Amino acid sequence: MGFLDRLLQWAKDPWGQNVPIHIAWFLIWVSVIAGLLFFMVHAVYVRYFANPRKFAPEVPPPVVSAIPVRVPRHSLVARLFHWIMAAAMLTLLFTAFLPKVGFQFPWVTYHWIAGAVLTLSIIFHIFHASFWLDFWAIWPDKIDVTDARHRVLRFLGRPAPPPGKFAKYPLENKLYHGAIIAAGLSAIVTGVFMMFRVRTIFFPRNPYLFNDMTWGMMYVLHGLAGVGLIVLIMMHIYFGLRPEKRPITKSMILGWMSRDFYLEEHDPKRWVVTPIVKRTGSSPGTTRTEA
Amino acid sequence: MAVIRDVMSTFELLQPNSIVEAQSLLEQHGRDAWVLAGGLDSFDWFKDRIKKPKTVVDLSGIEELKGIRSTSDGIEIGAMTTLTEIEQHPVIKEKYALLAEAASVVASPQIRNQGTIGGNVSQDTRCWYYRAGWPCYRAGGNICYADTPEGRNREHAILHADRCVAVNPSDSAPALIALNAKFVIHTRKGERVVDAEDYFIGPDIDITRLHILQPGDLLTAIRIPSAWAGAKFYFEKLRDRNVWDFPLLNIASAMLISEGKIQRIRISVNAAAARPLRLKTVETAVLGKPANAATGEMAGKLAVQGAVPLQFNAYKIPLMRNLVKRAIGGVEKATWAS
Amino acid sequence: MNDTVDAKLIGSTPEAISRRDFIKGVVAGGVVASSASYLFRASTLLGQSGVGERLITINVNGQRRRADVMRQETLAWTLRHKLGLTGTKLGCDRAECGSCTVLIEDVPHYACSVLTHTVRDRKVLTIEGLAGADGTLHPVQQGVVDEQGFQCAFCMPGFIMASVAFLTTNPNPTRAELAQGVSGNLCRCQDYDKILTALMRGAENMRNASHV
Amino acid sequence: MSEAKPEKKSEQKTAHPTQPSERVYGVGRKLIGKNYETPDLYAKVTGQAKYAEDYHADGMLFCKLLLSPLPHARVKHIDARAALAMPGVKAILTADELPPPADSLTDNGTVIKANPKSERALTMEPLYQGEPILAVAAVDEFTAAEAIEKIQIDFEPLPFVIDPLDTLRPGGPNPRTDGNIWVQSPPPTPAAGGPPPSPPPPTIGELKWAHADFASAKDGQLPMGKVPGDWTYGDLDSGFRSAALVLDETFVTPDTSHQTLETRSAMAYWQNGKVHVYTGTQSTAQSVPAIARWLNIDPGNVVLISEYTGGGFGSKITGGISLVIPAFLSKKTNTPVMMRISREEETFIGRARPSLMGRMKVGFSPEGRIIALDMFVISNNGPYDANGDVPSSGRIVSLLYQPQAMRWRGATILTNTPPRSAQSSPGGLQGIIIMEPIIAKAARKLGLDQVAIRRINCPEGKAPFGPEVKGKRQYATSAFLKEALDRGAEQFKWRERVARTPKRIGTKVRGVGVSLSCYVGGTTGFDGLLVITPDGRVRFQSGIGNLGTESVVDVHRAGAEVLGVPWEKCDITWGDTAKNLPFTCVSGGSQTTHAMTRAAYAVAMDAKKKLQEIAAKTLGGKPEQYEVANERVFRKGGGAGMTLAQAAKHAIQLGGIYDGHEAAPDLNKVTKASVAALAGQGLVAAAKDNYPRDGSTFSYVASFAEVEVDIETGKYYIVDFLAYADVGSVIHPRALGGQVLGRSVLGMGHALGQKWVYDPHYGAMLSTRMYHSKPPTILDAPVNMQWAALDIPDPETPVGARGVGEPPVGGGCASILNALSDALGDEIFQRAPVNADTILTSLEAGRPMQHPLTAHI
Repeated sequence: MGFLDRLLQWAKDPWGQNVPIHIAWFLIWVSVIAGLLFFMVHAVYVRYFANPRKFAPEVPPPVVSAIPVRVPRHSLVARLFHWIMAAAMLTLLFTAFLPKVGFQFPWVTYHWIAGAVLTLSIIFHIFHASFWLDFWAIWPDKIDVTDARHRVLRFLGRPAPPPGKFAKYPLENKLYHGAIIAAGLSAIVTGVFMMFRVRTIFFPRNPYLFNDMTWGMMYVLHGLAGVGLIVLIMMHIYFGLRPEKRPITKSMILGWMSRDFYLEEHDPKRWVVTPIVKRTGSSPGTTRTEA
Repeated sequence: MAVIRDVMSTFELLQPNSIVEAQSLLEQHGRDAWVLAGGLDSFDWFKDRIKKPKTVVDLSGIEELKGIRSTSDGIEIGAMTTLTEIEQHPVIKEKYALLAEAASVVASPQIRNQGTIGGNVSQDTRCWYYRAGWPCYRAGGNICYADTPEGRNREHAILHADRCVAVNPSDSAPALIALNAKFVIHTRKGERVVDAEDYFIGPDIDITRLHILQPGDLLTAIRIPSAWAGAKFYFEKLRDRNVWDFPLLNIASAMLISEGKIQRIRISVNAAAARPLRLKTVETAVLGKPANAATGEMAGKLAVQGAVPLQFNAYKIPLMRNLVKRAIGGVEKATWAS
Repeated sequence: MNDTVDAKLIGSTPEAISRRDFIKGVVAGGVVASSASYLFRASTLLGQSGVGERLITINVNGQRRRADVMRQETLAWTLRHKLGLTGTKLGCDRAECGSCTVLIEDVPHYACSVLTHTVRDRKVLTIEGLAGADGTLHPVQQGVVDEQGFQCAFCMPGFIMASVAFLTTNPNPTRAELAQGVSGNLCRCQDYDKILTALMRGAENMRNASHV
Repeated sequence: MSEAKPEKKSEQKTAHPTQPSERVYGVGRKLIGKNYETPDLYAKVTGQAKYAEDYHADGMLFCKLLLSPLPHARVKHIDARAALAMPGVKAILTADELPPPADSLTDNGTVIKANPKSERALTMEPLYQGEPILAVAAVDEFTAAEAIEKIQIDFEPLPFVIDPLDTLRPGGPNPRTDGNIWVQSPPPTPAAGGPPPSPPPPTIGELKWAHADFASAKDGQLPMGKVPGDWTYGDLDSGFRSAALVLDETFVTPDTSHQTLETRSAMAYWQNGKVHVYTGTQSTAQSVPAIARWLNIDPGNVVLISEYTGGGFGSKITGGISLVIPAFLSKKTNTPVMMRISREEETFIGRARPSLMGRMKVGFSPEGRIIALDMFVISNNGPYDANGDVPSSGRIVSLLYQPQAMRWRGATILTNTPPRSAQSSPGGLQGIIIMEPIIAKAARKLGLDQVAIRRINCPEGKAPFGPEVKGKRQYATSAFLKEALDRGAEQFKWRERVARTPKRIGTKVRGVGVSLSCYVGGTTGFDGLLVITPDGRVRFQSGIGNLGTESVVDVHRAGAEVLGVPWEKCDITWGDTAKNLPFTCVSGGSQTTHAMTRAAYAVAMDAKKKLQEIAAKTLGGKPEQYEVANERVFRKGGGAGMTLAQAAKHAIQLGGIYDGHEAAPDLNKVTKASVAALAGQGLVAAAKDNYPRDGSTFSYVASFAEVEVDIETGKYYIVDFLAYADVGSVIHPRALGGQVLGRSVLGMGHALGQKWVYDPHYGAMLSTRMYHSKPPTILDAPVNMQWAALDIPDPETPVGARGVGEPPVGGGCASILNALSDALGDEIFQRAPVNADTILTSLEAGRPMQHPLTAHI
């Protein structure tokens, strides 16, 4: 408990019993610093140490010409969702932590509204992803695992076949998505309950929904998820800005990526883009893909 | 760890003789230091063993913080001036009677003999959950016990509540706001002068404090401009007992009237929210209107717009409405043929 | 079983103190003699710089009294437990009853809410210092005797000190004014009417005394 | 301007603005009915009077209490090692180390079994937040407090309940693991011969009401389920049938702490096997057996020193059970231990008056006579022994309003709130303030004058009260309340005030109220003890506690009057049980003045008789030929005689019954022991009060009040008050005035704001400070109050004096409530206290009041 003592803030409840009430706020800085360290280490590594990536030799490529110049990647809906969620998430992080580090302003209302927006957009996303998108596209599969193993072995200078190209989403991307789900959902679930403690438009206040200990744990979990999201979001933005990832970032704005980048990074067999069907009036990139 | 609410725990007592000395001590000790004025609020915290400062900086030895001086524009009151001195000071009684009256209804004579104007405006809230040492928002926790389905909140806020529903208990604060007083604050960066109403903050901004003082800051003086000298004043404090009790609600107003019309007015209520409220909408609404019952009625209704009662403090709404009405329209004095 | 309540875990370490010593103390009844020894033991806990720094002088009832005073010690505690002046009562210790009212530089204060270190070398007057050296009562005390004011009298010292101060500045008050003057004092016997009558008599006595 | 205080009435600057002509009492008597300077006054005004906390023993340790933060829990584990390791910590005391309280023996030999479920000084199963769990003794309080904070306790939380109605609901939580009420099984039939058998101690039972009971109650009405207590007389139904007006009203009275200004601090040390206890108590002599029982030691080993007590009001009748803590810690550490009780601790362990929830159905005749009364009350008793408030409320109401037919039903409900005890007029105040507003309302509905409707229901002479048992009802010794009511109305200028117009000026409304009030006023059968010393002085041994009512001294003036001794020649011994005190009544229930003037009278007559016999023996003749006066005993019509001093010397020579070597057989054993100890000091007189008494003694007060209410703020002031007392012969006018008005203001406190506030979720008291619980200040009481007494002797006691402490209390409160409803109309409140919030919310919401059944807001 001695260690926990320092990670959490404890208080005496009205019955004189020790209960956790928050995370220790220094964890905010821990998270920020962790993020910055990651940038540096990664940047330095890529700049000076990383060998040029090498993928397994092409199996006979498909008719390149059949592949649109602009490979559609994110539907408009998907993009809208992403940016709404991003806005909500940033609002949540800033309204949550700025006051804690000394910038004081009335934050609660913005915070719970942003939270509500985030919750709704994620519910939408789950439906959208399950029924309109290839739900499994974002989850790691066998090939990801073997390729990952190969990449690690090669990185360690051990003999291993070069990994294959990626499917629609690189493994890192998939893992990141997983982490976001973990942190995001715990923040949201606890956050929804926490709305019972403040005045919102949703339901009558009832701060006594749970006992002191349960509430305490909920606040701690919310806080941990929050500081976790700080570092995750920092990494996300960092990669979004890295030159080699720009095309992906662009695709989240414009919805498509160039054929060259597609061919360079992705395995057409794992991310099948149906060839162009010439038709008058049809413009590149508007072809329907499974994405 | 068991809880005991008796006997002050030990601290180092520092007794500076000048503002400079006090400030260096405060900087030196940072968050460990507790500023002691009259001590009537502080000793409650200490004796309840809820606050256990390592160091207490006692300002009672600093002469520059005491006394009432006339200035080019009005008067300046040292932060360590006692409420009794203010209550009895000839100039204040003559020109700023509003403040003298507010000071005269604070707590009890002995408390007024010791309590200072600086302490009175800077005192902490009296929410009994917070004062009991319960881990509420204001204490850094994650709940307001008063604003719960069963919470007892007869004395709590009807306006501007944000998670915390505690109220500011100061009697002198609304009077100082009505008199458009300026608070002089010594900070690390130097002297800072703020309007009375800006000295106080609500839970939406900072849920753990009632005023803007940061550790190391010192409220040194309060300046009252002559602009409102001899204006038409009204002060009323409603309390349960006629001694000791904090206000259920209090009101202070200053009006300048000519040809029966309200030319200028400042009006403020306290114990309705976590900070003394200046009723700007009322002030603008009554400008140019006669200072009579009708205007008062209108002002009263306006004042309580947006008020949200808790389970046990709904009475504060008619009370505030009526006090505002009186402040503007006056109240008939009853003399009985007995 | 040793993790449950048992007296052994909570055993005590009795200190043999010769009976004669403390009986003597009892007879003396709250005398200064005993306070010193009591205090030095106290200082074992308070991790404060030596006793020396804590030795201060207060001017109580016209005498300069030395006492070893802790930083957080209230004047009421010093008077009652260090100087043996138990006439100053502690009714609430929270500035809510007035039984501990004493005069500091002729101004009434709640001694429970004043740090002794803040009255160093200042003039403190308690109920014990009111009557003359020959035992003649102060006019206000006499007024209380004349009118059988007060019942249990636990609040009486505070009331008397408050009214003495009030009457020196307002020698000729109405009942209502005097009530305001002593409004910082609580009487739980609720004998307010008789108290006011007695203090009004005290005011009369003071006026008469000043005339002769 | 602030608070628009009412105009100050009198501007007189003399001591007596309101008693223009000091009334003359005790006509034709020398001492009785006269003012004098009590012997304790000088010490009081000079601060030399020593209360418990003022004693200091050398090497004295200080102890502090660890209070339970939970309203109901079981202590699973205490770890005090860290505390004990601290320098200066001497000992820790827990409940496990306390002996069980001992059984007690009544004078007729009946054993009263100690109840294992009763309260003890410390506990391992706290039944209310703030109940002491353990105590730490250390060299000073700073150390003790730090030590308390180092103690780790594991609690197992248990179900708790704060509001009596909550535990009565079907499936509602119980305050104690085995129930929510006390059940007293009847005593076994006495065995032929031997002493009466001891009644079994009461046990805990469970009382739950049906859903229907709650459903049938309208909004704001007290639900009425089955209750254990029940008595009746007369024909209720026909009463209601023939009634011109029937009212069915609910009223809730507040829990109010006694808040004696001196907390129940205590210091104790042991010397030669005797424990010496310094504490405040209402009853010096009677506290010894109680202390002995708590400590489970022989009463002979208890020495109690209690010269001055800082208020009791029923909370210190025999001191506080908490005093065993320093006693045992002192034994454990072999060192004196002082336990200073803080104000907050006093709030928890310092006792309080139980809140009563009452519902009354009252049938009035067209003239306002109460022909039928159906009374239902439940109390919030706290977790321990049942208080008498519920039954006593019924008896007092039945006496004070003389209903032609009445049913009383009641239950004492246990809750997890601090233990209650008798508080000035226990049950009386509650019964009166539940009843009075109904009478006031009836008068308005029937168009009757408020004084008139009370006059027609007023008790008179040997007025009956209580249930009918075997066709008989108990009755009072006397009642002259009607006369007090009439004279009071006259002095208060009732008619003028009622007739005065306007009632309202601007936002201020004035109202007048009158109330009847009464409570028990005396017991009998105690002993008097005095010594006439060889230097010719008369020393009265007083076992009465010194609460400042001065009865500790006053009653002996009756003895001095009989002996014709000038008061300057009299001494009083009091405040120390080592000083040979007689068997004395407890100072509670307003019995002292009555009981002990009788005892003083008896012992004076005994002394007189002995003086006559001594004179006859030494100077010849028959005792009846001698008379006692002017400090001498001498032959009637002049001739031989001797001074009291000489008589005392002769008494010592004669010995036997004259100097205390023998004592009258009917004396109590306590008195006999004292007589033996005093033997040989002079003429020792000791006698039991054997005077007959037909009826039970009650005292009465008619209370009048005028209030001014500001209907825009709800703020009100009491602008005038008069209490007119029927308390038999006046013994000491100033002391009596202090009691009549002092107790009246204590009653007013219940109207003005005294209360408890609890957080129901955590079962924690919020009103731990006086600015929460609101005892009245000097500016809340009217600046001018008046009192007067009829001074009509009670026919059933030789001195004619009755007790006075409690009778004024109910009227003090009810007269204010009635004045308020006169000003504001009905349905504004059905709960006391009545504050700005109550008045404003009701006026704003157009009545009725909000949260009518919530005692604590």
